[in-house]
Amino acid sequence: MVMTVFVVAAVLAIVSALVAVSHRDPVINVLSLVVTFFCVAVNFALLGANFLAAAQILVYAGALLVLFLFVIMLLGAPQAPESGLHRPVQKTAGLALAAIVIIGGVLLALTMKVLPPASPVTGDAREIGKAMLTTHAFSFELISVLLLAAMVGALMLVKRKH
Amino acid sequence: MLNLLWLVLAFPLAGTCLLLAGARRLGHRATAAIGVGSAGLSLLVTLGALVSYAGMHGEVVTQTLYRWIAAGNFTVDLSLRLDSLSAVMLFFVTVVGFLIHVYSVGYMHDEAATAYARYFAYLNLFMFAMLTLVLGANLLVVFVGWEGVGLCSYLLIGFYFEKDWCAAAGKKAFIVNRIGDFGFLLAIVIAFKAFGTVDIAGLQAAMAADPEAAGRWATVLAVLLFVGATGKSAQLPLYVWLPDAMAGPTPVSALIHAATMVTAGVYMVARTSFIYALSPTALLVVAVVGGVTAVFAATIGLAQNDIKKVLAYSTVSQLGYMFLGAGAGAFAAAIFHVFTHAFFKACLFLGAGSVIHACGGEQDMRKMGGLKSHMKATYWTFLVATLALAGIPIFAGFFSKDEILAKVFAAGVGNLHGYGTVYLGLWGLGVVGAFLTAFYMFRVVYMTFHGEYRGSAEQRHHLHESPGVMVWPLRILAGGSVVAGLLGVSKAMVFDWFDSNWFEHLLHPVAPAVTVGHHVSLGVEWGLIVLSVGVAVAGIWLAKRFYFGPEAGAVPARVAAAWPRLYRTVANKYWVDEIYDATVVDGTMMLARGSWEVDARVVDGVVNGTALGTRGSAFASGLFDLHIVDGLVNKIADAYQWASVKLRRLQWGVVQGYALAMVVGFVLVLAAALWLGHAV
Amino acid sequence: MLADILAVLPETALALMGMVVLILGLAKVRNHLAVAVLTLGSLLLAGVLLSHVGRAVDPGEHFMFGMFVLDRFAIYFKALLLACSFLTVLLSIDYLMRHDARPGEYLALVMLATVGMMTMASGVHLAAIYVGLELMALSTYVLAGYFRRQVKSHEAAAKYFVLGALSSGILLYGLSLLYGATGTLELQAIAGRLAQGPPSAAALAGIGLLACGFLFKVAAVPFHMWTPDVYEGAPTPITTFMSVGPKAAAFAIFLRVFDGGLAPVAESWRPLVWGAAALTMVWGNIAALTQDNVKRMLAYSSIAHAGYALVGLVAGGDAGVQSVLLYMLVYTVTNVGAFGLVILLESRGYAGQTVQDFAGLARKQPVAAFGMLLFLLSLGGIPPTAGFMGKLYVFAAAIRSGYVWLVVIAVLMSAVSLYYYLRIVLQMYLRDGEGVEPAPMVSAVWTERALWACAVAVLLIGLWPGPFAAAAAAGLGIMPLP
Amino acid sequence: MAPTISHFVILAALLLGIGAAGVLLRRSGIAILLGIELMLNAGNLALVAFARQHGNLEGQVFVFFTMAVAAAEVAVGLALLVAIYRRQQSIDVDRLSVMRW
Amino acid sequence: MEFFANPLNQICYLPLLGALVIIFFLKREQSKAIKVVATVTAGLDFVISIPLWWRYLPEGNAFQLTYKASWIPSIGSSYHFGVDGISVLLILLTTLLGFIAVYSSFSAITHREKEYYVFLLVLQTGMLGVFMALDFVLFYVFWEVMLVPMYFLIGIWGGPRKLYAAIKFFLYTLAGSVLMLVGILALYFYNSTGLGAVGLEGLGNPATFDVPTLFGIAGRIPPGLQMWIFLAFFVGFAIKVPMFPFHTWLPDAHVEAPTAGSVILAGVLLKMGTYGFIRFSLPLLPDATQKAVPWMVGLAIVGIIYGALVAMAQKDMKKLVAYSSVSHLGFVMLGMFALNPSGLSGSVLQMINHGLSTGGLFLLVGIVYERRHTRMIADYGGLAKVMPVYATLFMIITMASIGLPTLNGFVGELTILIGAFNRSTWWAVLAASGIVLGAAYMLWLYQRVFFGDITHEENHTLTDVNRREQWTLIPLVVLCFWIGLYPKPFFRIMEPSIRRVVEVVDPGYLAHPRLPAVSTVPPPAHGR
Repeated sequence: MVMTVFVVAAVLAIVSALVAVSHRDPVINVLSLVVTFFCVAVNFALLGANFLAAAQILVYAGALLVLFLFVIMLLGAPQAPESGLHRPVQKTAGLALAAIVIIGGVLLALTMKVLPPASPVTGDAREIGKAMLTTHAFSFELISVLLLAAMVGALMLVKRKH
Repeated sequence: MLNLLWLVLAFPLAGTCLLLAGARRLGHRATAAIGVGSAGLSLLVTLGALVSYAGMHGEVVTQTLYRWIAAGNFTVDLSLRLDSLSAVMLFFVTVVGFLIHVYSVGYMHDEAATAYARYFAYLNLFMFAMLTLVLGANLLVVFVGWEGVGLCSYLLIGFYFEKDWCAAAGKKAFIVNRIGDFGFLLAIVIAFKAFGTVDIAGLQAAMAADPEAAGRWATVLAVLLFVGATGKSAQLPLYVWLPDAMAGPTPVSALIHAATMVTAGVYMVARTSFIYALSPTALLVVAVVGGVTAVFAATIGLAQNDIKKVLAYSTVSQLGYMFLGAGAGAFAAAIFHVFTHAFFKACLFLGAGSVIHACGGEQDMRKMGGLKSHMKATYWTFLVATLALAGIPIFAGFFSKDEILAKVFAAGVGNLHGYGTVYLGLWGLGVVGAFLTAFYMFRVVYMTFHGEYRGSAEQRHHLHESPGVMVWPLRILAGGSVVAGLLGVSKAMVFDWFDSNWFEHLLHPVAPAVTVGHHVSLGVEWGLIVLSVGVAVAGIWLAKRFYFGPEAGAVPARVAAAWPRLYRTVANKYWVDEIYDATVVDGTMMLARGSWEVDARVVDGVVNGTALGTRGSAFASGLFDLHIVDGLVNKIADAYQWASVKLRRLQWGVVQGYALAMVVGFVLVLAAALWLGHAV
Repeated sequence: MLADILAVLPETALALMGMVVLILGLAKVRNHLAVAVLTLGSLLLAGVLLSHVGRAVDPGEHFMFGMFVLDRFAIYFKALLLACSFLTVLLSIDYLMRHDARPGEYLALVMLATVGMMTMASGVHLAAIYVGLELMALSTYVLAGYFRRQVKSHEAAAKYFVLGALSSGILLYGLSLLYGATGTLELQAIAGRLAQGPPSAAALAGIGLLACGFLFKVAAVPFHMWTPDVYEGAPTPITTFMSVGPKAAAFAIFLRVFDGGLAPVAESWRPLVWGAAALTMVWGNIAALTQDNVKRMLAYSSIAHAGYALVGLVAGGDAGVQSVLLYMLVYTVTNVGAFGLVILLESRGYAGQTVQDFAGLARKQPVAAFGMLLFLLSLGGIPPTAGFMGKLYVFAAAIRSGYVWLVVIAVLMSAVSLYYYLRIVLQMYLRDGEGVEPAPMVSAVWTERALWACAVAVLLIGLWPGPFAAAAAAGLGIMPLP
Repeated sequence: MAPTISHFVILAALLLGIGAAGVLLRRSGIAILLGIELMLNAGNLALVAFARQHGNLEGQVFVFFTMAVAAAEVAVGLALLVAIYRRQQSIDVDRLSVMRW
Repeated sequence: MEFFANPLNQICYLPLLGALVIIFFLKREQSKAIKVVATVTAGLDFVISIPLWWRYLPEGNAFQLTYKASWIPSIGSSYHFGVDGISVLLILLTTLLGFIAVYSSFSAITHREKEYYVFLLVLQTGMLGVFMALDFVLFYVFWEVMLVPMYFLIGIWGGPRKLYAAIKFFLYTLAGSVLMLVGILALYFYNSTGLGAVGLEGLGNPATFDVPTLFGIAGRIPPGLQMWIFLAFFVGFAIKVPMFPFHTWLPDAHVEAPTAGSVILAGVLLKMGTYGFIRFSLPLLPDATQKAVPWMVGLAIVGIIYGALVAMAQKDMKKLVAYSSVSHLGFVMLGMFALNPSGLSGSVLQMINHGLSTGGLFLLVGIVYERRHTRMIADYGGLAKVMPVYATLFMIITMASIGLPTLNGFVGELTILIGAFNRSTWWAVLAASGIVLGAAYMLWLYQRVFFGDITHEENHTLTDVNRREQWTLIPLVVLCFWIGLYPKPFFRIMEPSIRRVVEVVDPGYLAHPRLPAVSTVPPPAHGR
């Protein structure tokens, strides 16, 4: 049962990921990416990281999707000028490298000790929250600064004139 | 008095300094006063020293001025040595030197003040150097004088430096000498290495103390020293500079290139006779070179028309005799000839000088003749000196030359070191040389003083006897040419009544002859004497036949016509100069240019390539291509440039290109990490 | 708890002051200078706090639940980083005035970036390090693109962003692999796990990717390609900042992670870094040889210098670490000086873009020319400048560890490097530049101050390296080691 | 049977590769951003998987941070895209090649 | 303060002080004042350096007048100054030539005077430091410091190809010295901690760069390591000397540099290479030195003959003199690697001689160059007529340079030959042949420049040397004669230091010197 869910999610994730990076229409890209994220969230759930699964859906499927679409609309949904023909080296090399990365990654994964999942840690909100406000409080605070910086930066970059 | 010996050197040196310093201000009189004065003073000191030396019976006086060099265990003192040998040299060097100073006062009088001063400065410097050479107590001090006289002859030959060939001659003299000195220097070094000293006395002692080592090193030392001697004393093959040296003022030729400097070689051989005595080979070499040179130079002398050139070649030939004698082990005889030769050859040169003076600088005998009537004194003195050189009895040359020939003959008959036949052959050469000498010298006399004057009209008007300041030295030297020989009359000539060869006795302690067991009988000796006089007379007669009377010069012309090639060869001195130029000089220059090319192209090239890198090479090839014709450099350099440009081209601006490179990097690093990890 | 707050006080203060500056900027405060001075002040404040806190807390202790240490190493680097930012701000003031840009966000971002770098310096937990790194990175992306009017500025930002994001993605994956292999992200624990046995493939892969991520930050070959473009395109003060600050911070984590957490498997990564170092030195120097654009040339030179510093990392051990610390200091003052002079010349109306623009500077601007000479010699490592001492220590450390050939490469390359440094000198002194004296656009008093500081430092370190070497030596060996 | 850790890691690797491919191949700035997001997500997935394996929370917490980071990056990236688009009416990264060599 | 109480510090930093005065208190326009300050400084420096002549006591310690202060304690490098017999002589040479260089530049340098004199003075500080430093780091610092001003001297005031020459000089020497640095470090770590990865155990002594201290371990360095260090040093020093294959920077630098530059370059800079060998390579690496002897001597002899030949082919006076330097320094190296007292003292003396004679020659060439702005030999001829005094001086210096007895060159060359001969006959023979060539090219030069008719109109109006020019040359001439006639004091000063070197590099030599070598081997096959 779990297996089937995993397989479905995985396959869906891969397919949609392929679409997300390959399709001409940015809107399609974004939407299929969301599908991928959703499937990843499913995987999180399967791994017992419930809170993360939720966060994934909220942050990615929610915030990022909106942000992307918003920008795409802002730029008038530009059709990416895909020809790629006039840079064959880039194309072949890129594909080759991607393949190598994948194969390498897979082989690497296979070398790992396939021990059955240890005592499933319940990554529910309480646990995570506690960890975040105690052990990782520092990083947590730092994240806030980071977000501030990102915000300011984004603002600065898009401001029309100063 | 003897402890004032250093004054002998001091006076000329002081004179030099004064003259150089004051070259701008001094007038002719002052210059002459200083120049001659310093020479005179050192003559006086010499005489005083000799007088007091005569008192002590031929032992060696050394005077150390100070410790000159002390490097590691190599120590040399600056010390002087007075023994009978150096005494003899000292005597005639100062005497002749002084006379020639005097003579120069008149001869050089037309020079500008500064040139005049420079001339006397150099002359004094020469005196200083020559006396250092003579008095040096160790090889190094001798070498100092040795080089010094070389320098002075260089300066004085090049005295008329406006004339290019004079300067060239000067350079030639110096460099040829330098080649000889190279041998001398090596000899010194070897001597030090082998015996730990360069002091003459010390060397002698050391060699006596260690015969084994002495035997091993003697030949090397002797030969190297002789190489030096050939350079200085103009022997084959290094004689070429001396004839050219005639470019200098005539008094200089007389002093340096006839009387004193050129005999330094002979002196040095005698000085180190104790080394030669140990090496038959070296002696043979000396004898052969001497003998061959004697005849070789004489033959060249036959066909020269420049009066000074003839004298020059006769000097070379006479020097040959001296070495012949030394080579036969008769060092005393050699020095004796040096002694006499100093007088008559100086006299000849000065006579020639006065002739040239009279003819307004003309040196070609074909444009002279009949001068006898115009310049009596010169003629008679010249004649006397000629007779002396030709070896006519009573005159100095006769005794000394005959002594040498006799000794060589003895060596031949006595089969010295088993080289008897060789020595006999050399003796034969000597006799032939005597004949030639007589011939070409009287050729000179007849062509110059007899017959009709062949010069231009207005030269004829200026013909005049030289002033007293020039004539008196001639007279004195002529006198010397007569009496000097009496010091060394061989026993045979006085029918063994008493041992009349005072000279040999004088030198025996310092330069003992290498004696032969066998003794030549009185009759044979007289036979030799008669023979040598005979050939001399024959030479004179032949000269008279050829160059005297109505059809003077006709016969030689016919001879020349008969054997043109032979004549040209002789007249052109066997083309030795040309050959040297073609081989040695050009060879060196080619080598030099070659290595310069190598330097500019290859050695530097590699550097430009590697060190400077890219722009360096562009930069270099911009500024430096004129030298780097070779492609090598540019190739290496371009390699750098190429690399740099390529590396930058990889930076082609497309961000995804960079990304690609990065990912490649990731993959590589990953692979490497895994591989290394498992290698660990 | 109090100790924790105390320990992070400098960062906190800086972050808060950053927000203040930001607000002032948004509030359209007319007096830009005041804002700038406030920034300087807050950087100083952070420094002062750092010195006091550093004395107050116990170097060995871990704060914030083991996220954060304040050992000498961290203090040294934080001081250095604060200095970088301080100098950058000094250089920026006149620049901003000239381009009448509002400094608020700009300065705020510089400060936030500094916060990020400082946390990198003292993070001992990969999560904290990663976040700090991202904070620094994001701020610099934006700063690189600060001048929207210049197309180059944007391009620089875009390139930097794309490649930076890529590398951070890889870095993240590496982290996760490492986590997978060891089950922890805390350096000391990682070291403990790795010490137990031969590293698993996952660990090795993680280490490799980690190395890639760091090498990217220090701009080492083959992850250097962003450098020339970004340095050229970014506003020069930011270029200066990027060439020293993030690089130093990156070296800080490089040392802490590799010589600390990954020390047990040093044998597996040292050769990697060896290769990277050699490649970086050769590539950087040779590529610079034919570079006419001064900023790009300096970019390549800074790549090469990363290579020299990596030599120190390869050498390892106390000597190695010390040499890197000293080298970073030397490199900072020198490089800031060099770039600062380019800025100064720009502000005095010289082009200062290509090498030829320096022609005859010695006649027109003797002092500036001499300063440039000083900094270039220091970059080339000619005594009696700081550069020589830095190199001396690095090479010494490497030879001590026996990496003689690496050092031979290094010294030869440093000789080669002199060629392109001298090209500028040659223009300044040996060529008589023609053309009239341009009139100074604006006063560059702040820039000059920064430059004087750097010049003095360069000479001081060069002539009297003792104290500085001692300071570097003080920042040793307290890193978490098993 | 239940999926093991390596299943998840394999999936992560695939996503990583696909994301990398997107970064390397697509010329539209947006696509590149998406690729990067994919790569980050791959990392996240791996982290969570390992967290499960090791039975501790560190991985999960870290994932939470990386999400934030990703979001921030997207924000900045998009802003940059907008700015560039304003300048040259295109988000084709190939046109960002003024500076080279 | 006692830092400046030490005479060495005074001598070393006085020029720097002068430079600073010029920089800060004088304007570009005040050329007169600048010259005065520069000359006074240099002159004063020479004056205060003279007392070294008697303040250094040959029979005293190895290094005297030392000043030692902590400098970089962390790596055991200290600020350590001190002199022995060899460096005393070189220091005196440096200060003298430094003064002459400044004094001779008045009319030669007309633009950018301020910078010029500043660089000249800084250069002098650098050179003096090299000869005084007894700490490797300190030595290296000075060694490189003096590259920079020289680079400018050549590059700014040089001839047409100055830029090329300057950069060539700089990179060439730098490349050499960085490798030397590697050698220094290897030595340093062998003494202390050893070289980790190459698995070389150190001696475990406290880490130090102090030269006298390191002398202590000279014998204990394994031959292999010695070879490598020697190699590293060799590259650094041989380039500076310059020895045969590494000499090509020299002609360019010499030819393009301004007169004063050439004087300093030939007079002092080249000596740094030879000084480096005798100060570091020999005493620190005896075994390697012994092994290297054949190679070094080979290069030296090639340099002697090759340099002479190339000189002969030159059309440019300065280039000719430059190549003659290659030849002369060949002699220096030959004497040095004879590794016996006579050879070494000869080579040290020859360093001084070369400084005097070649320095003089460059000055002389500079004099006519100022008047005619050409260095081509063909452009001259017959100068003896218009410039008699000049001709005389030139003659004396020429003779000094070709080693005429009673002049300095002879003493040096002879002593070197003695030393060389003591090792091998053929070295001496080949080297001596170089003397002949030397005479050839120098006299040929002299003849072409001074004799013959005046071929160029401009030369008719040449003025003879003026008072200032005379005074730049007279000291050199006097010294040439002094050394030629009474070199003993010089030998006396260097003797003990040289003995120390020999004791290390050829132990037991002094015990039973192979001299006089009435030994077993027949002459040709002799030598080792």
